[in-house]
Parts: sequence; C-alpha cells; structure tokens
Amino acid sequence: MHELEALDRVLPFAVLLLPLCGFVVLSLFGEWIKKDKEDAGAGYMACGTVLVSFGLAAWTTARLYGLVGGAEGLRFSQPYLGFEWIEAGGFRVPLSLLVDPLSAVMMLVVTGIGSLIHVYSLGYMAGDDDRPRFFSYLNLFTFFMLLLVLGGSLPLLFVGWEGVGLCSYLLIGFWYKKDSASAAGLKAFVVNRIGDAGLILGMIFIYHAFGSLDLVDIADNAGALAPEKLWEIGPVSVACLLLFLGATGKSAQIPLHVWLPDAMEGPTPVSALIHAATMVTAGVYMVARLAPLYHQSATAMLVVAVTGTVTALMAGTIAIVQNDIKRVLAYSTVSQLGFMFLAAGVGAFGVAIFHLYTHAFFKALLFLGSGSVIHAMSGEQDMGKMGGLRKRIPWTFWTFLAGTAAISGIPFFAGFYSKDEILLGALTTGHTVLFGIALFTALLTAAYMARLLFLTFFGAFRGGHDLEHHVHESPWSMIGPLVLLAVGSTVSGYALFPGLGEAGARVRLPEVVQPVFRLPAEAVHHVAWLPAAATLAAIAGGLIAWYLYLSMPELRASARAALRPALRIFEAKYYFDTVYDAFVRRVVVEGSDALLWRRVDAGVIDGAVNRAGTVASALAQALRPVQTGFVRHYALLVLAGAVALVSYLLWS
Amino acid sequence: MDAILFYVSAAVAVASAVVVIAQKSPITSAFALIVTLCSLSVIFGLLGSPFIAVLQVIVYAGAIMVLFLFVLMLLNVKREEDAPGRGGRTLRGVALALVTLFVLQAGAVLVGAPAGSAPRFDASTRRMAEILFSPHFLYVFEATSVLILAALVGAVVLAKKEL
Amino acid sequence: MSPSPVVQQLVIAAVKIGVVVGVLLGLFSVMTWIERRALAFMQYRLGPNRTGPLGILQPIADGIKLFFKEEVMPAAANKWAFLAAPVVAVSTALLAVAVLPYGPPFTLPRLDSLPSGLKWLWPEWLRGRTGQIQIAHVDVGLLFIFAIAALGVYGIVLAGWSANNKYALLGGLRSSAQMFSYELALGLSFVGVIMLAGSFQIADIVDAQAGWFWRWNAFVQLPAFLVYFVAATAEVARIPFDLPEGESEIVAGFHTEYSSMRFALLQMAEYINMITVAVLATNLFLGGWHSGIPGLPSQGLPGFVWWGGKVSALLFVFIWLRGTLPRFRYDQLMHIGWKVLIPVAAVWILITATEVAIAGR
Amino acid sequence: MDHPAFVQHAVLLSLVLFGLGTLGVFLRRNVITVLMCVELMLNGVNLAFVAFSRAAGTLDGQVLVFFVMVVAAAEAAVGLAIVIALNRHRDTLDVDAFRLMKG
Repeated sequence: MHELEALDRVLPFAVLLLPLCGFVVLSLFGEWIKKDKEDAGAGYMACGTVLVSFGLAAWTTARLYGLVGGAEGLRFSQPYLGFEWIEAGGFRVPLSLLVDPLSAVMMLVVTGIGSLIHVYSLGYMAGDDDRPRFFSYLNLFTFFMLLLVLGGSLPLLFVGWEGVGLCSYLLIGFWYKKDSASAAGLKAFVVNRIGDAGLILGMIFIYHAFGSLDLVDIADNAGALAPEKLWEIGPVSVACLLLFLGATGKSAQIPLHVWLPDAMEGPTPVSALIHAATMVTAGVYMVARLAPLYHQSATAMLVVAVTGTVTALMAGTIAIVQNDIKRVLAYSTVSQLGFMFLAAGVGAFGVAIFHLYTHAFFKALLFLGSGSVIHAMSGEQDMGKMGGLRKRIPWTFWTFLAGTAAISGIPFFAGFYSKDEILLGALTTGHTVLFGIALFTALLTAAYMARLLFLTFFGAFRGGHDLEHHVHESPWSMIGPLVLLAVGSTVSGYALFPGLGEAGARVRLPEVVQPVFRLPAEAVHHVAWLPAAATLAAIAGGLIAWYLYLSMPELRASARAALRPALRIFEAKYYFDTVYDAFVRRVVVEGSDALLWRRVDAGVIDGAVNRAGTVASALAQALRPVQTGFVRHYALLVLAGAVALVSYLLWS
Repeated sequence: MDAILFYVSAAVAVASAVVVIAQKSPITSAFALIVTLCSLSVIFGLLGSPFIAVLQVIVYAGAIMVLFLFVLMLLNVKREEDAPGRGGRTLRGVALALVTLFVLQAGAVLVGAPAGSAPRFDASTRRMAEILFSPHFLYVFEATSVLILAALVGAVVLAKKEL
Repeated sequence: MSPSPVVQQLVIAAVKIGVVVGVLLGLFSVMTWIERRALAFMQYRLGPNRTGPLGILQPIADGIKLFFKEEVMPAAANKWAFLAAPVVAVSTALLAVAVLPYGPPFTLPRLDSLPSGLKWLWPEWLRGRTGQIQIAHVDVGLLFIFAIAALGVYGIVLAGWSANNKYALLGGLRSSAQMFSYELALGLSFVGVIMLAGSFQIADIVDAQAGWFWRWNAFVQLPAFLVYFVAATAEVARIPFDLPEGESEIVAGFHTEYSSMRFALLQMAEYINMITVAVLATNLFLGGWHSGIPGLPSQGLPGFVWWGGKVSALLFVFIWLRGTLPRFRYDQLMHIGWKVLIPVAAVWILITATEVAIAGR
Repeated sequence: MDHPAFVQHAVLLSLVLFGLGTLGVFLRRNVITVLMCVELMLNGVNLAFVAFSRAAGTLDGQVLVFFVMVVAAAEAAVGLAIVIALNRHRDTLDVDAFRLMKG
C-alpha cells in the first residue's frame, strides 16, 4: 500500500512531464529522427508519449476513485513536488498539482482525445516535411494543457494558459510561409493577450481577497465571503469579471471571439485538438474550477450566462452563411462554447463540464472528419466545390453523420443529453429569455450542421472533373480515430461513472464533478416537455436545411431575398472585424504614429538620449585638460579630496 | 620591557619608512620596507594580535616583498635618474603641504583625545577563525578567494609574453 | 631566598637558549662531517678520515681554516647588504629554532641528597620544576615558524644581490622564486595536521599523535607528509632542489663571492634550516617523542631518545638523497611546485576537512 | 601590553607611516617604489585598524586587516605584472613616462 501511495505522488507528474520529454527530444533530435520523407519516427514518438500519458492518467483516475489498489482510493489528492516555484515574502507558489474529479475528467479528455488526434496526425501530416516540428509543438501543447488542468494553483494554471496560447500561435502559423497563416497566428496571440491581462488582474484581486492562489484554498474559503447581489460590484465580482475576460479571450466569447475562425489556417488536427476539443475549453474549465467564487457573485454569473447565450446565437447565425467547411465548424465551436458558458452562468457548472466533455468528442470528430474530407479533396475547403461525397468516402461520411447528430441534439447521441441539461438548467433557474434564445440556437445548430452535411456529402459533385478523380478515402490511421470518436460521440452522453457517493453507485458526469464546486445540493426538477421540445427544434432545423438544400433548392433564392438585411449582417460577422480593424487602424496605428512615435519617441526619448550625449560630450571637451596623463597628478587630486574630507569631518 | 620594545620598534619603523621614501635605489627601499614591516609586526604583537603579527610577516614580508624584490632583480632596476619630471617641484611641494596638513589635523585630534585603558580581549587564532568564518564575514571571505583567483589569472595574462 | 620570578624566567630562558644553540652548533659541525663521510661511502670513497679518529675532528679543522682565511669583499658590492646577508640568514634560521619543542616535557630532579654545601648550585626554585626545552612559547607556534621561514629567503636574496655578481644574482633570483613557490605547498601541507590536532601549538600536535604508530600523521596524513617532505627539501635548497647554488650552472649561486667566516655563516644557516625541517617533520608527522607503541615509555629520557632517533634518521635521509638524486631542471622545479604539490595539498585539505567535518572533531 | 598610551601612540605611528607613504608616492618616480609606498600607506592603515581593534576590544578590526592583506597581495601581484608589461614596452619604469591616457 505504501508503494502505491508513493506512486500516487509521482504519477500525476509523470502524466504531465511525458509529453514535455517528447517535446524536448523531438525539438533537439527531430531533424535526426526524420531520416527521409516517409519516415514517421517523430510521429510515433509523439504518439507514444501521449498514449503512455493517457494510460497513466487512466490509472491515476482509477486510483482517485479507488477502483484499483484499495477501496478507499484517493478521492482527492494534491501531489507536491517538494519544492517551491516562487517564494517571495509571504507569497509562495509550490509546484503542486491538484488531482480531483474535475481535473481527472479534463486530464482524460486532454490525453484521450489528444492521443487520438496524434494518431490521426500520423496520416494527415504524412506528406509534410516539417513533421518533427509539428509533433514537437503538439507534444508541447499537450504538456501545457495538462499543466493548465492539473496545476494546483492559479499561477501554475496561468503558466499552462500562456503555454497553450503560445502553442496555439505556433501551430496556427505552422505553415508560416503562408501569409494568412502567420497573420492568423498573430491575431490569435494578440487577442488572447487582452484576455490574459484580465486574468492576471483577476489573480491579483484573488490574492488580495484570500492571501493565497492555491485552488483548494480558494475553494475552501470562498464560501466564507459575503455573497454579492446582482449589480453589486464588490471585490469578488471584480475578480470574477476580470477572470472571465481572460476566459472570453481563450474560449473565444464575444467580444474576443474574432481570432478563432481565423485560427482555422492551421492544420486540421490542430483545429480539432486546440481550437475545438481542449484549449478553447480552458475558459470553461477555469470558470468551473472557480465555481465557489463565481457562485458568490450574482453579477458575474449573469454576465457569464448572457455572454455565453449571445455568443452562441451570433456564432450560430454566422455559421449559417459560411462556405468554408472549417469555418462553419469554427463558428459552431464558438456557439457551443457559448452554451457551456450559459450552463456555467446559470449555476449548472457540472453541466458545463458535461457539455465540454461531450463536445470534445463530437467536435473533434467533426473537425477530423472535415480534415478527412479536405484530405480527400486534395486540400479544397470550399463546400461550394464539394457534394455527393457520401459514396466516395463512406467511413468519413458515417462517422461525420454521427458527429452531426450529436451536435444537433438528436436523441440518443451525446449532444442531446448535455444540451438538454443546459436548457433545463436555464429554465429551472428562471432565465426564461436565455432559455428561449438557447432553444432557438439549438435549432440553428441543427440547421447549419445539416446544411454542412448536405452540401458536402449529398447532391452532385461540383468541384470539376480533375478534382473528382482524385477523391479517395483516408488511410486507417485517420479512419481509426474517427470511428473511435464516433463511438464516443454516441455513448458519452449516457455513459455512467462511479460516483463519489455511496460505493458502487454509478452516476452521470455532472454528478461526478459536482463535489468539486462545493455547492449546496439542489433537487433537479425534470421538465417533461423539454426533451421533446429540444428534439423538435433539432429536427426542425434539419428539415429547414433539407428543404433549402436538397428538396427544393429553388426556394433558396427567395428565402435569401427575404432575409437579405439579416444575411448581410451575418456575412459581415456582425462587423466585429471591421470595427476592430477601424479602431486599431485609426486609434492605435495612427495614434502611435503621430503621437507616440513622432512626438514621444523621436522627440522626448531620443531627444533626451541625444541631449545627454551632447551635454556629456561638451562637458568632456571642457574637462579634457584635467586629464594630464600623469598618474601623480591624479593621485594629488585624490589626496586633496581626502584632506578636504578629513578637514570637513574634523572641524565641521 | 614592553614599552621599550614598543618605542624601539616604532622608531625603527619610522626610520626605515623614511629610508623607503628617501632612497633612490629601489632595492634599498624594498629592504627598508621589509624592516618597517617586521617592526610593525612586533607592534601588532604588542597590541595583542599575534595572529595578525604572524600574518604580517608571512604575507607582507614573506610574499609581497619577495615578489617586489623578484621583479626588481628581474628587471635589474638601477637608481632613479635625477632629472625631475615636468612640474615635479610644484607637485612635490603641494603634496608635502597636503600631507603635512593631513597628519597635523588628524594628529591634533588624536592628541586631544583621552587615553582610556584598553579592555582585555581574546585575540587567539581560534577566536579569529570563529569570526572570520561566522556568517557575518563568510561571504566576504569567499569573495576574497575569488579576488585572489582573478588577480592570479590577471597577473599571468599581463606578464606573459604570449599566451 | 629565591630570586624574583622574572629573573627566574630569564635564567631559565638563557639556559635553554644556551643549550639549544650549543647543541645546534655542535650538530652543525657533526653534520658536515657525517655528510662528507656518508657521501664518500656511498660513492666508494673514504672521505675525510685523517683529522682525529675516523676524521671526527675535521669540522674543527675546517672551522679554524675558515676563521683565519682572508675576507674578500667585491669592490662593486653593496657593502652593508653584503655584510648583513649572512647575519640575516643565520638569525632567521635561529629564530625559527626558538619555538620548536625539543623532546618531551620533563621534570627536574629534586636532588635532595645533594650535600648542603652544594645546595646553592641547585637552588630550591629549580627543584621539581616541570618544563620543556622550547625557548619561546607562542600561541601561533606553527605559524610563527612559517613566518620565519618566509623571512629566511631574504638572507639568500640579499647575499645574491649585494655581491654585484651575475651568478650570485641569478642564484638569488632562483632562490626567491623557488622558496616562494614551495612555501605555498609547505603551508598547505600543515593545514591537515593542524585541523586534526585543532591547535597551532606544536606540543599539542605531537600529543595528538600519541598511541600506536599508525596514528602518526605520516600515516594518517600520508599525502600531506609527502608534500611536506618534498617542499621542505626545496625550501632548504637541498639536492635535488639545490638550484640556487647549482655549481655546474651558476658557479656557487648566491654565495659565490663569500669566503671565510661569512661563508661559514651561510653554510651554517643552511644546516640549521635543515635541522629545523627535520625537527618539524618529526614533531608534526612522526609522532615527536612518542614511541609509537603504547607499552614503551615516551616521557622523560626515553622520549628524548625516540625523538633524537627520528630526527637523526630524517637528517640521514637528506644526506642519502644528496647521494642518490640528480638535480631538477628549473622548469621541472616550477612544474612540481605549482602543478603537483599545490593541487595535491589542496585536494588533501578538502579530504581532511570533509573527514573532520563528518567525524565532528 | 596594557599600557594605555600604546593605543594612542600606535595610531599616531600609523598616521606618520601613512603620511610618509603618501609623500613617497609623490616623491619617487620609479613605479615599483611608488607601489611600495602604497604598501606603506596600507600598513599605516592596518596599524590603525589593529590599534582601534585593541581599543574597542573587538576583533573586527583585525578581520579587516586580514582582508586588507589579501587585497594588498592581489594588488601587488597585478601591479607588478603590469609593471613588467610596461617595462617590456617602454624600457623604463618612470611613472611620468606613461601618459598615453592624457585627455
């Protein structure tokens, strides 16, 4: 038993550090491993580290629930590496990790989905010359993401947070020779910085309030704070809102959502791993992790819920009019993240994590499926040139269908359950307006996903003869993960897990993570008509798409004409980019040019430096004769100074 | 007995110090300086610091002055030429005036100060070591070892014809 | 009525000085004879054997000869320095001798059976007095010797420089460089011994080696002992380190221009230094007056025997070396000093310090 | 050794030695002699330290002397190395011969 306990202190670190080892080895010896173009050594290495990491994570989770090595299990553990990372005065940050049900779920999602995507990348990136670099970034990302979800204190979480941002930047701009890719990477980086500023400020506020940044300390002590009513802006609200600003940046919520669609410039596995399944959900994770704190601030909760709902709706409407297959998925990701924040905002943190978890499966599946489509189409991403691929790439089609069903909320698929819970949460907490919008967004979701499906896989091929000739099914390394993810997208909604309650009781995911949030248990009132309503919405959305794109395409023009003003706004993405661009161009660039550069930099700073130089030079010219070169003259001056000093000290 | 030794040593020290600065032959100056150093060592001993007294002989007389003599012999230094440098006289005059001023000032203060009886104290080598290796001085002590190393390397680099 | 304590101290000190200096001077002359005879035997010669039985009176004959020889002073010499050099050499040699203990502490006999008429010869205050043949008791004992050894070089440097002779100057230069280099190794070799004994007092260091002979520092501190022995040989400029006076290269080195009594003085300083070095080695490394076997007595007269035997053996080793080894080249000399002895001694200090720290002594 | 005047007179002696050393720096033109005069000044200071240490009854002054000696040794080593280098370039040891640093 003793050995097991010792192992429990070490294993979480092993989970964390294995991908880092992979990164180090690949970045140092990558070029050496990659002997020729076909050689996949680097990929195997990367997959190996993440797979082993997943295995260890599974073991750790099993230990957490007492499934192996003792009935008691750990329940809750805080492995501590034995030394401080920062220790300055009263401020100390130990290198400790936190393993509890929430981080266990996140750890499994990250390593599980992560290893599937690693395997998928073996096939997808087979032709690329820079595979060692790609896989090393992917490994580094896995490390930072694990640090984010396992870190035992906010600073460690922040390191992971920044690290995944860095990897996101590196991977979006992976094809750095493409201007749009570099630009997109930069945009992601810059937009995220705005959110990160909020995160840092929030951390400072939290430290001020608690005197500690340890996550367990915060959770333990948050209940003691006075709850703040709606529109009461106390320190807790300020901290929560600032942290939420960070979350909007990382999780692409309005107003900082603009980077995510552009991030689709990166390789598709990257989009699947980082910009759908894991990194963008970091904001949700953080809010859920600090649930005890958010619970104390009604204002922050409302802001989170409203932001999530509005984002979900806007992204859903934009997704309707996109023609790039990956952009549709990107906006759908933004929309689904909005759903998660809605859940968090109405107090159903467990449901938010539940949706995060199902979403990770089906969104990874959809992205990888789209990657498979793009692979089949030799890199073409425009849905206008696809069509009728159903027969040509059947594996991709069927798995993609499962994913679409899951995201649309068709019963018995994963998304149905989690979305239903979100709607239920919004309804039972009295957020009727938000519930309405969310239900409508669910309909939209089904509509744009059905549109995507119909445009891609049904109808006639529109891409021309040459392209049609090349369409081919993807290799097994890509199909395998798709199948596994399809299974996951189907069953993850009603999969049961051992709970923390009485031994042997199996519960669904929300109840699994519920103890982490330290919230009073509330009886869930099931609303009998809600599943039916949600199903109806999903089917309605699908039917609309079916009518417009398959059954009666001629209706499309008239519908388009009728909705022209709205569609124009959708196509312009609500003018966010335009406004930001104008602001940046007008205020930042021109302001910098006219004021900061010409006046402040050239005038004041350079002027001061130049003037200092001139003054020093003139003074030196004047003082030159003092330097006679005779050592003894200098010595005499020193002596005179000493005598003067002594005289002053003695006689003053 | 101690008093005789003290004043004799002091007289020898001053006399040989005068020789140091008055002699034109550097080697004579060096030998005179050695005498000064040794008589100072006696005075250190009389002031109750046997460790410093021995150290004075080992380090100053035994090491530093040997180095001086070695260089003097190596370069075969002759007597200083008589030709005074530019402004030599003024310089010397001013320096003499300043030094006199300095010594007189400080001396006046010292003579005016009351001579209290010195407290007994334990200046054994063990006590010295305890202070030298106490946390208060330990880092300084280690820093001096780095200084010595730097001086060693510097001296070799400077004096070597080619590395 | 006994004299005041100050007078008692003075009398005892004077007696001790007389004994030590007398013995040293005697030993010096005997040493010259033994050295010549032993060397001769090693080279299948007879050596001086005409003056007295076995030639034992040869040193006296040499002394008389040197005493009556003409004193030559080079015309271009720096007169004062030329005269002072041998004096400096001998005084420093004798000063070092002053703090060495010669043999174990002992108690003067009471001699109560002395006829009352002769009582004044053996006054009351001397009877049963306990002491040691050691002229001056200094708190920093070993350091003092080290300091004096550092001054010893001046006699040679002064002699070499003042003669205004290029061979003498070269000898002086070599000597200063050599002593400078080996002084470091010599000092470092003491450190381990001092750490083990926890004292600078030579008597304390000797007593720290009581018991079986394998507790002598020569065995416990073997590397330090080897470093000490080599460095000490170099310090006293004996073969194979006699470069300051290497006759085949620079005539006779620093004493090229010396003759008569001054030459004898320089020679004497050299031998006294040699004896000092041997005494020091005996005291620091070879257990001093301890027999090395717990059953055998070490105090009183037997102690003197043990002690004298060890010193004599060491002195013979020096002569033996002279008969055996060739002289080092100058660069070899510097190499051994700086690149072998000092690193070895430094590493050994580290090892000893670790040992002391662990043992918590 | 407990003569009360010793300390005071020792400080006076240190003053005199320091003054003589300072004068020597200005009087002598040979670089090596100048360096020796600096050593003389340092010794004057050391004597003052020891005397004050005696007067105060603490050992801190002696510890300072220890450090002064270390620094003096380093100074002598580097200084003489510079002298050798200078002598190699200019074949003189006159301090006034080295004035390339003039403004």
